[in-house]
Amino acid sequence: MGKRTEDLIIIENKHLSPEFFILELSGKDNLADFRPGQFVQVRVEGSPETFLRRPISIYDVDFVKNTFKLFFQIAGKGTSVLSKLKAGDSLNLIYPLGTSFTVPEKNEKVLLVGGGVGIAPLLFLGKCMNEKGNIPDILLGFRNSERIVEVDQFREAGKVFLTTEDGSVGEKGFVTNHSLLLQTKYDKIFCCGPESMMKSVASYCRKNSIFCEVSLENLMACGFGVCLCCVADTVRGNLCSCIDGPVFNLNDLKW
Amino acid sequence: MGKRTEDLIIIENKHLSPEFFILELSGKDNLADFRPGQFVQVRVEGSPETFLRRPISIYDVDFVKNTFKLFFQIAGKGTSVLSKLKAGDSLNLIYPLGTSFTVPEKNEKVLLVGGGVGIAPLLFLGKCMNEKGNIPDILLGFRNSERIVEVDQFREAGKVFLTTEDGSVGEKGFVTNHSLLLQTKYDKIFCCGPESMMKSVASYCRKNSIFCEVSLENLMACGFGVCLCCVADTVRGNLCSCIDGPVFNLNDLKW
Amino acid sequence: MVNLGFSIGDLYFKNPVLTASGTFGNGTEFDDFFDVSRLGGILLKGTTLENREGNPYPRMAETPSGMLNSVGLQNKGIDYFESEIYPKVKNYDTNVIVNINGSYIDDYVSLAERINSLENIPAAELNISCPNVKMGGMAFGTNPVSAREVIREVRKVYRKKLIVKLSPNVTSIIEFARIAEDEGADSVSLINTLLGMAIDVSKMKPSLATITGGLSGPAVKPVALRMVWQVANAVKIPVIGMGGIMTATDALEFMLAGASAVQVGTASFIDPQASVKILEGIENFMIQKGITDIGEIVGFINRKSV
Amino acid sequence: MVNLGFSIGDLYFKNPVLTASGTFGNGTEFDDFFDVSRLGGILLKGTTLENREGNPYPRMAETPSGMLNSVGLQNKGIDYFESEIYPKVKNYDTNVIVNINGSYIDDYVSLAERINSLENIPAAELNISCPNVKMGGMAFGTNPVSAREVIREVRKVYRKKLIVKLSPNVTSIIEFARIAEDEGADSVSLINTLLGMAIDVSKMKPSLATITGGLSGPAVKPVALRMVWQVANAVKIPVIGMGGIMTATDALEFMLAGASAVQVGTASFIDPQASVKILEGIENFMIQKGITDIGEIVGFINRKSV
Ligand SMILES: Cc1cc2nc3c(=O)[nH]c(=O)nc-3n(C[C@H](O)[C@H](O)[C@H](O)COP(=O)(O)OP(=O)(O)OC[C@H]3O[C@@H](n4cnc5c(N)ncnc54)[C@H](O)[C@@H]3O)c2cc1C
Ligand SMILES: Cc1cc2nc3c(=O)[nH]c(=O)nc-3n(C[C@H](O)[C@H](O)[C@H](O)COP(=O)(O)OP(=O)(O)OC[C@H]3O[C@@H](n4cnc5c(N)ncnc54)[C@H](O)[C@@H]3O)c2cc1C
Ligand SMILES: Cc1cc2nc3c(=O)[nH]c(=O)nc-3n(C[C@H](O)[C@H](O)[C@H](O)COP(=O)(O)O)c2cc1C
Ligand SMILES: Cc1cc2nc3c(=O)[nH]c(=O)nc-3n(C[C@H](O)[C@H](O)[C@H](O)COP(=O)(O)O)c2cc1C
Ligand code: FES
Ligand code: FES
Repeated sequence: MGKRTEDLIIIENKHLSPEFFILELSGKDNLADFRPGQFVQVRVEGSPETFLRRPISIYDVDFVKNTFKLFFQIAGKGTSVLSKLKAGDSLNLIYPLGTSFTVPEKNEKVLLVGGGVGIAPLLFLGKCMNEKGNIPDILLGFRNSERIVEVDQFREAGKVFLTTEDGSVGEKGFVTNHSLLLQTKYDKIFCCGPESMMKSVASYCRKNSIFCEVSLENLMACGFGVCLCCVADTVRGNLCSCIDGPVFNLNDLKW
Repeated sequence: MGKRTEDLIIIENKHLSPEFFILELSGKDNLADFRPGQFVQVRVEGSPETFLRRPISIYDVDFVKNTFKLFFQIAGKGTSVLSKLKAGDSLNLIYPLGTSFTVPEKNEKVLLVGGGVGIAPLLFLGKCMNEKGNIPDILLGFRNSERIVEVDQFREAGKVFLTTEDGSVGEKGFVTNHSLLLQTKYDKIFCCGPESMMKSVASYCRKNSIFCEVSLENLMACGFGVCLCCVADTVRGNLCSCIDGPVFNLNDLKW
Repeated sequence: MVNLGFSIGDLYFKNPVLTASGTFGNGTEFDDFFDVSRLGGILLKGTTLENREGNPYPRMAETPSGMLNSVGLQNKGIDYFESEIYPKVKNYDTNVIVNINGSYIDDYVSLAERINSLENIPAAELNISCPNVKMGGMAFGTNPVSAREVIREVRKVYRKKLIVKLSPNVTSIIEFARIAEDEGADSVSLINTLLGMAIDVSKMKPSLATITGGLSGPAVKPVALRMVWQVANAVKIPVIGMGGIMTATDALEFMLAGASAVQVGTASFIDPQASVKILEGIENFMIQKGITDIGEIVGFINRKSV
Repeated sequence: MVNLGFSIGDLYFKNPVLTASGTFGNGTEFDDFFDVSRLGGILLKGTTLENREGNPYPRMAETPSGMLNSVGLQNKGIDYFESEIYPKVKNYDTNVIVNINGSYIDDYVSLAERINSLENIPAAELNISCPNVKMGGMAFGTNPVSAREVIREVRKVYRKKLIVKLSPNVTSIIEFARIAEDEGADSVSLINTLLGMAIDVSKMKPSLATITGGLSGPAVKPVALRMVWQVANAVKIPVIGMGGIMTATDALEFMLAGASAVQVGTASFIDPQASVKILEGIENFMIQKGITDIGEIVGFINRKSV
């Protein structure tokens, strides 16, 4: 189908917490071309402060109902306007955008690592793995117990382990300190979250020669490769994180 | 009380037609200082196209319930956003602003002339006259029968005569052609509407030496006399239509 | 408590939030809305020697995140100012500053002399950047030779604090800031409005009677901020920044870039209390960040290797 | 049917809606969204002789009704352009124009020679106004002497249509437009971005790695429109207007002010179909107003006593 821009109807805007929301959208065309790790560019109407679109990952896709979900956190004006949308409202999107995770084969030992709202692109990845018969381990890090969301959804896709910075649930500390990484030797790690988290996962993977893909959240103006604002510094020079990413193989990044 | 800026709660947003609306607002302080002809400056939230406030006349005041109404027409982005507000929403206003009509005494023969949405400031004037025991004639002009609104409200304040440009209701043609003006000799005429209408009423009054006050709708930035953008060309030089107006005596204008 | 004060030479301002000339009337229009004396200073509307009617209506057009005006220095002249306005504003417990304008150098000089003798006016802002007058105004502020001349002549007669208000409609605003400093100005303020234009497409004619006008509001903020940053790194006298400041965050951008103080302009049209809210916001920011002296913020990005 | 065509010399454009360099990639990125050949022309992203990596990230900041960028002419150089991009774009049924850039005059000249020999590139836009490069770019476009020199030298070797893209960061853009006309440019395009800046107050540091960047989007429209109006009244060659055009109404403002054509820039980021929607909107406006030839609109406000 290729990239397209469309007004989609909101089926539900689920308030998980004062900060976290899930928007479910009714697809227009077939969504068969959606890949895990890809994102959409959302037009935020009614806000003088949001001139540009806002990039949000594809969280979950229901190919039968032909719907998909966006999982987001209020970060500023744009996401705050999104949080107030209601079922029946429409949302203008450009989609699907960007590269996707390389979905692992059945017998690879895989860990998905997500931090905060960075867990977003991993659920769809997990589900795509399940279809190939692979059940990943999933390590999710949150600031504290109040910020833990959507864990049940992830449990459907794999075996979930938790960390919180304050130790209120799961192991205490950052994801890279989790005992899992000492116990298990993974073939592949897929990661999305705050940059500091991704960088420490990356250095763990480098040290242990583990295949690793990360999803960057660089600032974007267009989202489809024409403004060159979203570049990541890679071994092949500056590459756009909206078309050559957001998913990059660690080997390509100068981390 | 003086000018103030406040968030007021909307009690009702009545859709009179696809174009015309009445917003009823709950007053915070006492509204006793409101005068007919005065206006409010409305902050339109949620619209990237409305940077400045929008001036709207005070349409009606209920001193008992401590509420007041704004009567408006969709003219562009700002008024279109206003048209979508709902009971319970809040609206930020600066008010009350501007000069007021000189409320006539009991035994003066008075005509109020309004055109289109320009009828707005005349209802409150009529009611203030009623309190002094004066029942004005009220001549209202509309484009066509579909645009006739609020006539019943005006009937409570005086004897209403109608014109439409297409003659579908009332007399055909512009207000200044109405037979009323041939039959009756008025002491005072108060007028608000499109500039062309006000100018022809003005020239009628000049010719017949009738006291006349008009309410101008000059473009405004501030609304309280500090930007000097809203000037009217008067015999005393450029005067601000937001503090020296919007109500001007015809003798002051260079029309 | 945090220290918000700053000085231009020996003139102390209790806080760095001032109002921009032409957007704050004579101050008195704001008495209904808040206690004007809480501000660091107020700049009264542009004053000329003689009475001026300004430009014809329409004088205003709304633009994306901004507005154009072509008021053209409408004011009743210095005589009226002395007899009617000065008595009302002289007792504000803040620095009351007059914005002075002219068509010829002599006008500026005569006006400066008049203002000089008004006891409770501790400073004057020399406006050589008004884009809305046929003579003088921006013509002075975009030509280095005449800019130098008018500042020099005014400096000769004006003995209080002289602030020179710079035009952004130039290739190098640094050049003009340096001229002001060279010629003994105590401070520079910037930016005045950017020369702009709008057309009413449905009527197929210009929105303003004068065709062009001055652009102000948030739209100009990035340009204003860049210029303030350039100037703050080029001169030693205090820089007063303005252009599109709506919130405390906006004001802090200017101060981080090197402005010792800010002026709030168009924002006051939308919220008459904008200036005092910005003041409160700056104070809150300092408390939150544990900054005790506003001086630590001024030019912060230029000191740190950021 | 309405006539939308216009010409630069003998180069015909089927309609006046072009895209702005650096905001339309190589055109091919838009193939998914609409038929690029419907436009009057497309301006490809800024090209240099050699491969360039551009400036470090972050390169973008959102501002009120606009954005700052500091991309800094990232591109793979002319060799790559010839071998990889040209084959893909040469068959678009529209005027495909290359935006040429350099650090030294020789770079511009060599590049112009290379572009000259590409059969399906009927015009080049000489960018002497990029604010985001350390050498060349805006330095040429803000200095009348070097502006004249680079245009003259390029004109000597470049035999197709030469469009000179002007910088708005000058005191008098008319001066530069006249220089371009004098030196034989076939057209001028304006405006490039205004030099601006933003600061992330919570992090207390500049939003862009390069501190300053170029401001584009609706925020700049009033300034752009004023400059286009000034230039259209000062030169005889066709003027291509741009700066903040989001809608057909915006585009019509520029044409009423005197632009023969427009370029759509930042708008394409927000709506990839913006340019073609603007084209449709212009057509509808003409039908509604009963205007049969787009030429009647161009400079309308300058002809009528309005
Ligand atoms: C490929 C990609 C996928 C993303 N997926 C998700 C997701 O699934 N769920 C989610 O909640 N968020 C996601 N983000 C981040 C999301 O785009 C930002 O939180 C959002 O743009 C903030 O907009 P705002 O108007 O609410 O905040 P603003 O007021 O604009 O800014 C608030 C904070 O967010 C940061 N921010 C602003 N714009 C961006 C941007 N374009 N990209 C990254 N950070 C930004 C700012 O630096 C600032 O610190 C993703 C970002 C990218 C690039
Ligand atoms: C003192 C005063 C009292 C008014 N009272 C009423 C009232 O009671 N009811 C009502 O419906 N309207 C009233 N108006 C007009 C009303 O202010 C405008 O219709 C409104 O501002 C248009 O805003 P918008 O965003 O919807 O339209 P825009 O998109 O801004 O503009 C649409 C059209 O409205 C005109 N317009 C825009 N701003 C103003 C302005 N500030 N003043 C006048 N015209 C403007 C424009 O020139 C344009 O032609 C009054 C105006 C004034 C000055
Ligand atoms: C309506 C209006 C009138 C102005 N009049 C003057 C003036 O008389 N003297 C002056 O120096 N600046 C004048 N200015 C410019 C402002 O003082 C200020 O420099 C400019 O508006 C930028 O700041 P802002 O974006 O915060 O408004 C005026 C601005 C506006 C909007
Ligand atoms: C991200 C970005 C990159 C740009 N790159 C170039 C460029 O390579 N060459 C050029 O001449 N102009 C470049 N420009 C300027 C635009 O072509 C245009 O002049 C400017 O953005 C104003 O138009 P707009 O407001 O419609 O975007 C760039 C603008 C942006 C936003
Ligand atoms: S966001 Fe524009 S190129 Fe990536
Ligand atoms: S609207 Fe500002 S002075 Fe009247």
